[in-house]
Amino acid sequence: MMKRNVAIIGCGQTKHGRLRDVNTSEMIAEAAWKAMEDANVTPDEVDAIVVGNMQGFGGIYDTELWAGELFGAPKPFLRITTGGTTGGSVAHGGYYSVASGLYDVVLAVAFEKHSDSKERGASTGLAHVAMANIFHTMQHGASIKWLVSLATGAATGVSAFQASCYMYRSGCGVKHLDMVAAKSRRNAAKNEYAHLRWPNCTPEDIAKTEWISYPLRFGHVCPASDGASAVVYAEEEIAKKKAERPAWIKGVAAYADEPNLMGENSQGTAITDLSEQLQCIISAREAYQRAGIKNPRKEIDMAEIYQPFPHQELMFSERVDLFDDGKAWIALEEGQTEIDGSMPLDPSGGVISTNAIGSSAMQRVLECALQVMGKAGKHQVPKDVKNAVAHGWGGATNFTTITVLGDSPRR
Amino acid sequence: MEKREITQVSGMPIVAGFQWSVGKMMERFIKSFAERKILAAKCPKCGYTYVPPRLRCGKCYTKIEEENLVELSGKGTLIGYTTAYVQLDGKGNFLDLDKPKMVGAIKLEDSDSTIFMPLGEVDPKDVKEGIKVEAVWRKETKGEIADIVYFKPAR
Amino acid sequence: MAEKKQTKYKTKETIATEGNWDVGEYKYKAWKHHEEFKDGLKQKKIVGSICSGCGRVFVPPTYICGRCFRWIDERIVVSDKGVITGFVLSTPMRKGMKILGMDPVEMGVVAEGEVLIPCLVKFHGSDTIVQTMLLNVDPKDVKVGMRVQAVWAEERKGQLSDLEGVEPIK
Amino acid sequence: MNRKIAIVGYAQTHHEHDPPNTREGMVFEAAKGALDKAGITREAIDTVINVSSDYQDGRTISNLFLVMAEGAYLKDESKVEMDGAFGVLYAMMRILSGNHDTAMVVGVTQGSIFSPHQISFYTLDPTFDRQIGLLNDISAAAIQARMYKNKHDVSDEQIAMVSVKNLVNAASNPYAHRKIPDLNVKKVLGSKLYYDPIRELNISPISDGACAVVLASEEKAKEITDAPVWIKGVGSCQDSYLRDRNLLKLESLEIAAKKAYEMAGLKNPSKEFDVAEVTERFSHEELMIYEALGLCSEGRGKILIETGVTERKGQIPVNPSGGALGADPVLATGLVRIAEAAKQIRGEAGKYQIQGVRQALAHGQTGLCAQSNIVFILGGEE
Repeated sequence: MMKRNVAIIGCGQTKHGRLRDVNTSEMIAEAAWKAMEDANVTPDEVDAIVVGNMQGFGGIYDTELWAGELFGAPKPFLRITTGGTTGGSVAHGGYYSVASGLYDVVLAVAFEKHSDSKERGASTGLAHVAMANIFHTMQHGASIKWLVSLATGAATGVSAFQASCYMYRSGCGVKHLDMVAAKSRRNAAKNEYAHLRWPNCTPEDIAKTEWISYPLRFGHVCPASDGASAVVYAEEEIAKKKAERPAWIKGVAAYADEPNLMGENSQGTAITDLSEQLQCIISAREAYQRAGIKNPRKEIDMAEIYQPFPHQELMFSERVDLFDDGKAWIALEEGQTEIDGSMPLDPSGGVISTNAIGSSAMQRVLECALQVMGKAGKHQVPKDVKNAVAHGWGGATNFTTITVLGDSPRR
Repeated sequence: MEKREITQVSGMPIVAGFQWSVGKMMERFIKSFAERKILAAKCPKCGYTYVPPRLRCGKCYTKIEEENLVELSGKGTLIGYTTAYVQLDGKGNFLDLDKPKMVGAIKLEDSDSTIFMPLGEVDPKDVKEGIKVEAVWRKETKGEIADIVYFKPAR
Repeated sequence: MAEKKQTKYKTKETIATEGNWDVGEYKYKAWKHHEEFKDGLKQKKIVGSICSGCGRVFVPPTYICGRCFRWIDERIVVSDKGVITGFVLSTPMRKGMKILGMDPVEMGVVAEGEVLIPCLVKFHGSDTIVQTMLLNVDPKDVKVGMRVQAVWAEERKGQLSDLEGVEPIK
Repeated sequence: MNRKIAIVGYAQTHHEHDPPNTREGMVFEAAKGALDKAGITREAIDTVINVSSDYQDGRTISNLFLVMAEGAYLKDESKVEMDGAFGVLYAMMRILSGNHDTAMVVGVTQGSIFSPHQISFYTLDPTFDRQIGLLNDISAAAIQARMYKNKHDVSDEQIAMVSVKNLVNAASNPYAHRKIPDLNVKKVLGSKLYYDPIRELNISPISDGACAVVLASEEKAKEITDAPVWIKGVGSCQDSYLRDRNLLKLESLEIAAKKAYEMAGLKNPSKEFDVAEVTERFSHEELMIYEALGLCSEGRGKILIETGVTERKGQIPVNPSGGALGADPVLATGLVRIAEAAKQIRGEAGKYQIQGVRQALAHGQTGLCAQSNIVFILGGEE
């Protein structure tokens, strides 16, 4: 069966940070309008809209029911939400909407407004992922000391444990986490939409920040941001008319594994090494196969990895087969993953610098599209970008979205 | 289907609180309540007039700026209503009201949106679609949504 | 020297409206897997479930095997010795530190200066990890792969706290 | 459509309020049941679409801990957080794209753990309507019902007839939650008044339940079953927000239905499908749905219910299964409508089977006053 070629023809995002001069619907509309203007389409040319965010953070259920008319109603809306990968799942929803042949032009917008939650950072939503499990465990007499140790030790949730798993598996040290965090902050300084921007930040700057809980420091971790990001998809003929260099979607995949750390109501779950990330390995293979990419390390020119915590840039760049298992820190030390390196990772500054959770995985796809289209401005990588891979993780590090973009449609 | 015994898991008294920034347009709208003024956003292109005001027209997608704000009279027409005999308590339970409350769908003069407001100083028997209503303000308005206490039939 | 500081993007404030979501009001339902697990702990046993399809062992007991897509009805007891597969070191606890609205040191739950070590333990015979606490160890020596054994409460009351944590096997 | 898609399996739990079952147990029961119905194993499924809601389940990332129970272990999985029928649309898109050949959609809601009416309140504009605090799905529907009654001179009795039809129909549906075989208009009008004119028996019950539907491409469907139910047409649309839309009509449902009819090649819809399973959260909504689907002209819904046109033995039976008034497991309700429509086509509807069903309509909705709607046209083998 001949698959329909689909491309991103327009990208739009708000500045990410603490956005208190807009309400949620205006924030979403701003990104949606910027994407439509970038794609030079009017709302009437848009056939359907895919939208998503992590509902518990903003306190609004199905925000598009209130916000929808600001950028398109009456029109078909589809809400897709999958935790941290929401932005990537919304991006896949937009792709599938056009690839299915049901629609020709589709707008996909993802967002989050953490500052609308009274609790500091993103704790409302994050703690709430496992709230039922915690209630259940406390009801069965778990000790207060255990609860306190979780709240202090694993405040950052699954990722805190995962960092130690990965450091054992790869042999990398805390200094490599400092290096990744510093690189992200420097790259973010070249990205006007990023939340935390620190020109010429060094690993030593990061090393001076307080520990949250070993091995993660405050300097390592992502902020809780407000922000929205959107892309416009089009089928092949329209894409060629609307954009001189569309970003073609060559392959998508989003596999799920057993939840890490715990199951429903804290039942056992058979994942012992949280850094294995089998679903990311499978998603990458499937997406490369659909994209017709045989050797990712040669054919992929850059990647946007979803890395709210620095060990994840190293870990997931290995799981998407850009480096050997456990060896990404060598490429980091050799500067391969710098913005001007042979395999730039997260030239946008990544999730360490900007994390509006619903929007983050969409930003990875959007940033790769900008790089392929040559429209990334100050943080455009110097090398020619023919193929790029956008990654997202979510859930209890058991969801992964992979999107492979390129400068030519699949034949 | 094998039945597996279940236990009820009761939550701990945790309430997630929210503080939604309303944005520039809504801030002007709410603050103008202090002077007992109701502002609406009139789309410069198609004229559709939104209350509360907004930054983009949903009918013709034109941008709406602060200079497109117009002041409404505070009078309107009742286009729909219901009498409430229960009220949600925020925890998911419907509590019986000792005295029924009226809720009205009101189209303010010179605006196209419908706003949903409590009705007061009225006997449910006399309420009919089409009657004229007007806003009743708190004695001491402070620029808050609660400044409008209810709408009552206009004299 | 270029501007050295980290900048955070933020805009002007506008007024905010408020609202609540009563997350504590949800009445969840669960199976009795923790009852089974607790009963085992009372007798110093680590109880799990074993899938008749793939033989994988889940601790605490799990009722559905996602691989074989079948109910798991058989139970099994696994060793109370195991290995650490992941851990975190908290910062030393100080009086006045507020955690979840509590002051743990003040309450005597933890000692002044104590480093809390949440960890992941894979008990021998189990295919899963149990998230508990690493006790009686110098934080400097903690590494993935350490061999540990269960630390049982003096007087076990059939509660999850009967398993206080794990400690290194000397 | 560049590829034909069929429904090859479906299953649902018995919908009740607060049954002794866990969320995970219901999902597993529905998913396993749908696979068994299709006669295939989990391995034959390429992609799984979960339909659940963070607010309904009280869990941020509501599909996280359901991966194993819904059969999505090491599968391409996503989640649609709207009525289950939208999940079928997304699963269809994934097969039509060519990336997948089979898909399973699994929807669940345990209404008893937190009131869906309270959750409907959270969809309001937080900067204004939510601060005034009067609106929720029932009070908004009551205002709509009043306006609709006045505009078209519809009586409370005529609206109550919808409840009587559906709750009597539900009595012969083993999966329905609320069954009142001896219901009559008087009893409906005697039930507890919430927001005038809406009473207890005008409102869909708060049910706990799950439903799963298995879809397959044409080639795969023919391997799996000799009674595939083809998806002939689908259309969806979302209306503007409550303050800026026409409450007297379900305009987005009109647009969705027109699109589905066009795709299915229906020239005279009300004559060309033999049964309809619609999602009526309130009795008056079913009358407005008749009009939006083009079964009659605007305001004439009351005539159809009064003259029995939509009864089981009527000309266009609507909700022989009892509809949402019979059972409303919120996000699974639209999926149940699709499963019930498929049952009618395969002649598997038992006591409420309509004779000679070749084409069926299924409808799902979400949002206050049915703001967002989706319509499917299903057909048996030609």
